[in-house]
Amino acid sequence: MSSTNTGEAIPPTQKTIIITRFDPDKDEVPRKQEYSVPCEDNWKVLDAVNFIKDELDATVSYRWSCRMAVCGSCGMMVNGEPKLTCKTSLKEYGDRVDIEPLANFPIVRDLVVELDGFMHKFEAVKPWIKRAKEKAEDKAALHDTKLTFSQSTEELGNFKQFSMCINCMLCYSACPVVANEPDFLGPAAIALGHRYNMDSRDEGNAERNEIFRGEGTVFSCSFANECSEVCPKNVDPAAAVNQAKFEAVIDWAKGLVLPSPSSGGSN
Amino acid sequence: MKTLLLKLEPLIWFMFGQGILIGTILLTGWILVVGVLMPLGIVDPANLDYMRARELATASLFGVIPLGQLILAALLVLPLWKGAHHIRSLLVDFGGGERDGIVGGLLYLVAIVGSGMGIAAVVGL
Amino acid sequence: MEITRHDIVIVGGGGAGLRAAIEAAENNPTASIALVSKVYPMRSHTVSAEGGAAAVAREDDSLELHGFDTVKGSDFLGDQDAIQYFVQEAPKELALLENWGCPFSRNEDGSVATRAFGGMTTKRTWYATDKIGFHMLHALFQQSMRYKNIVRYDEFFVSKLLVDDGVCRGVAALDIRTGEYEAIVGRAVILTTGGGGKIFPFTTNGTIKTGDGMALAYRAGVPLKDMEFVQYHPTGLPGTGILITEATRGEGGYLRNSKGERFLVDYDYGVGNKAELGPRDMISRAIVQEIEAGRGLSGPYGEYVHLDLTHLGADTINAKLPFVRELAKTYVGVDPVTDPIPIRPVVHYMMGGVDTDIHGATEMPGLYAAGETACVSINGANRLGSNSLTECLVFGAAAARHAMEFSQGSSNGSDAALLAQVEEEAGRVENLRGRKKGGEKISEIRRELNAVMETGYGVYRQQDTMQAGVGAVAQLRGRVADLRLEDDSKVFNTELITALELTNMVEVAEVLAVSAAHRKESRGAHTCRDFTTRDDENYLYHTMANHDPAGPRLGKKDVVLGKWEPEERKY
Amino acid sequence: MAGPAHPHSMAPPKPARTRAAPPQMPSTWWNTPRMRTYLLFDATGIIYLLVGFVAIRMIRALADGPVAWQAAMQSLENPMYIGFHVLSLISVIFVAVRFFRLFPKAQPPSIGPLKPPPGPVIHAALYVVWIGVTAVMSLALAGVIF
Repeated sequence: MSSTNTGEAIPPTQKTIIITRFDPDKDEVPRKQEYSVPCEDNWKVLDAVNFIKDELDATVSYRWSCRMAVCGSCGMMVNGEPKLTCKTSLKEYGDRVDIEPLANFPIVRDLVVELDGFMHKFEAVKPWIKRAKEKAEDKAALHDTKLTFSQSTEELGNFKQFSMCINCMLCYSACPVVANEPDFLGPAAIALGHRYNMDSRDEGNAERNEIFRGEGTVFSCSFANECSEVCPKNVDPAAAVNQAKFEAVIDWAKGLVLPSPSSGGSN
Repeated sequence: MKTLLLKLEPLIWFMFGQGILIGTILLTGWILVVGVLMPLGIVDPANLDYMRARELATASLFGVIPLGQLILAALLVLPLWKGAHHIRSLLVDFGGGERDGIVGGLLYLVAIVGSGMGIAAVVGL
Repeated sequence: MEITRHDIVIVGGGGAGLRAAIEAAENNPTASIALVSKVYPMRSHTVSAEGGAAAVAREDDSLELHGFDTVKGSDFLGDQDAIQYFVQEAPKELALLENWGCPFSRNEDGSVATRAFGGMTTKRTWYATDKIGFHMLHALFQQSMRYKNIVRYDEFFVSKLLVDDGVCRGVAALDIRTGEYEAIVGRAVILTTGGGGKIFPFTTNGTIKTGDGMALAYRAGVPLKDMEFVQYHPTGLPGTGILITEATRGEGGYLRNSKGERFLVDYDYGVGNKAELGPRDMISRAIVQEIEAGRGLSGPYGEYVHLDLTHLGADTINAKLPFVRELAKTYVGVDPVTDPIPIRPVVHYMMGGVDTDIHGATEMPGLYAAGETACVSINGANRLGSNSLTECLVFGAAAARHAMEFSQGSSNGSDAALLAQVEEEAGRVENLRGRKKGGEKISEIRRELNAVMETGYGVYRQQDTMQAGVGAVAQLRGRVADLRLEDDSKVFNTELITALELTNMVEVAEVLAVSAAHRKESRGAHTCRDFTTRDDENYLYHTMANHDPAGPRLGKKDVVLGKWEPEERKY
Repeated sequence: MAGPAHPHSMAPPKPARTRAAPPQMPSTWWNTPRMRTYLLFDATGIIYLLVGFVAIRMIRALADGPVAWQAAMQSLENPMYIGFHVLSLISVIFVAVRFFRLFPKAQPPSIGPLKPPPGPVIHAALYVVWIGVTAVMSLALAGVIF
């Protein structure tokens, strides 16, 4: 029984939660299963799914952990839209809530999807600080005794928004290009690469831009802007991808004018 | 084909960008007057008779910069690149991922041919 | 049955696990490091840390001061040699984290900014607005991707440590995705699986914090230390238990009771002029006393008090505490810029854990531990805010260095013996899968366990409820062996995983219950109504709990004292 | 309309350990208002291509002399052309509105030392340029100015 802040109790409302079920060893094709759940007024969609798991049907499988929209495990399609179920209030929906696994991902089981494809793209953009010089002779860049790099608040502001991605993959479910071009790097991976490109401490731009222009190129993005619409942390991956395009064009043009020495070598 | 496209993507996207930005800005006036108002008679087509059209088309700034022809070239060429690029992504969005290489190549070929014709026509004025 | 061999096996992909993997991979490029985690590393609960990480940074600060604050915060139960090592390594570790890309908030001169935190005499908590855990975990995870010799086993559940003639040589891991068991073998194992907050009903911890590492070590015969000390963070949202960072008070937020009084100033709760920035155990006790004195507010999820940030203004809140604002609006429908946030003390951290020395080594050769799972004991009876993340880095790296050293010197042990243990474990778990004949329901036992722990081991404890709790948990331990499981599928059987986690939770809870019941004094987070004073003569020692089928056997371990003599803890 | 989503998009580099071809929910991403607007936005590509070629035809006629130009202008009065150009006008405006809304987002935080102006400023500038150029061109073509 929950209540508004003024205290009077709001009775739970009965809702039908439709969950997509699929067990690779038993089902040929995913099937829908309906559960009737007494939903408290302030419940999130995840609370309803947890109620089903605890009380009604323990065989439902799904991923979740922090329930405070910061770990990114509980992304699912709710009534056709990719959502973080721990952050989406049940009140926004009528009495039928259809929960499916994330679109554009192979299904492992019930609401659990295959992440290896995403992780592979994630690692492909070399998401780490790359320094031209190794640490030892890099001392000049470090901030006097504290061995940290010096970075102004403004420099931090250039990439901060893109560093807020919690890898919940909702943008991959919303992106039409991901649906049709399997090797497209995808919004989150490009946003992460761009985050490092924009970090004043990183010197790996050239290498990452080469990756951005290679297989699964950033130019496959057709700026549907859906990824930024569904992003629960307003990372704005669409901005990152299109800024990455802009950088890639400049880099490409520079490459024509002054062929730069290949910058391979340091990993 | 796909690898060739991959190499030229930055240039293609740049042309698309000019196409959608400058193309849209230039096209609006042209379509409004030449395409809609004059044929409907709201604006008298005589205002754009042969002499007037040539005068505009070959107008130049300080006798040096062929402004008329430059704007005309942009108006003819740039929209083709926006068109080709967007049709390509439309086809990809409808499940055309695998054939994207060929389809994309053909569309850009159309844009190149169109650009050639446009520039030839403008230069020939 | 697959067996894969590595140099070392790290269990747990959070702050400590990733830091250990990086340290081992960086120093030994040819070594193969297995990183086994039951969730993808970026989902580890480190992600939800908000406040910051402590390390000496400012000129007006010193290792000495940070050390003393930590010892005093630990109510003199922390080992002072470990604390000395910890404060000395802390700045280097946080600087490394910054070099790896962690977006720390900055001062005007470009150096890393620091903020005030509970129990700290000077500002030494490095922060990234209010999402340090998230940024640290992602920086570490992305940095770990650089090393090709780190082999990740994502979504593998480790249910047993493999011990071969007294030496820990790997783990039996269940691949959640296929339901098959694998023997992941190495010449050393590091446990970095975090704490066990989910044994309590109202906790900031995520659902994956089920004390797996502690239970693994305990079942393997390694003692658990100081398990009775559970930290209640003063400010958690009622109902969900979501953490509202101490940084809100570090930036100047006030705690107010139902009459709007700043009770930490208007009444004497032993925090002196530090008021809202007192140590966590004292502030949590103050809040409970305010509520018991009838000056709390009541709501659908019990009594609470107000955390008032309205005087900080929208700019400060948006610049320094954006996540707090988002959480308050999303989960309690309150905008902290205009209204106070309802908060009440919530289980947050377990000071206790697997007993390790300063190098992260446990009594069992080849077995190491680091982070919240371990109890090096720099936290003693109460951890100071923002020391935990730094502890993960410092002792994650230390454990990795010493584990690699140990692994280079030791032999492989026989694969056959290890495989036999894994086969046996696989058989045991296979019987559990879809076990229809059981009579107990997972959610029922979890609810009962939570209720027992809430009543017996809250902010205020007393002998009778604790003794009753010991009996109740022991009874639950018997019942958890008779679970009824509905799901007999092989692929991603989360019910089976939850059952294994529940077993770990009950075992960890029993150790906590027995350890708490025996400590007849009030020290740090362990506060008894019937033994209100700290008794250094009889209880200045670490509680050791060893596994025994009949129930945990308690022992003692001396506290390593040093330059700071135990004194009365006054702020 | 759209075929089922690509069976293996986001397929893992090594085959999924559960089954050779794990199924995937048929995604009907295109039938939401935002996505329909986006698809329409892309569909205007056809209009741009055709308008471009019509304009090329007109200018080639201009190059061929007064008779050809007059015939070309005459041909535009055919209702089919008028319909097409009205549709083109709507398309161009629709493209401008959506593209100008998204354009500020694609600006890099800094181009060398320069900082692009904040979003709304760019947004307003785009509209001013668009309307300004359209006005000047229309008046010029209509013979009012120049």
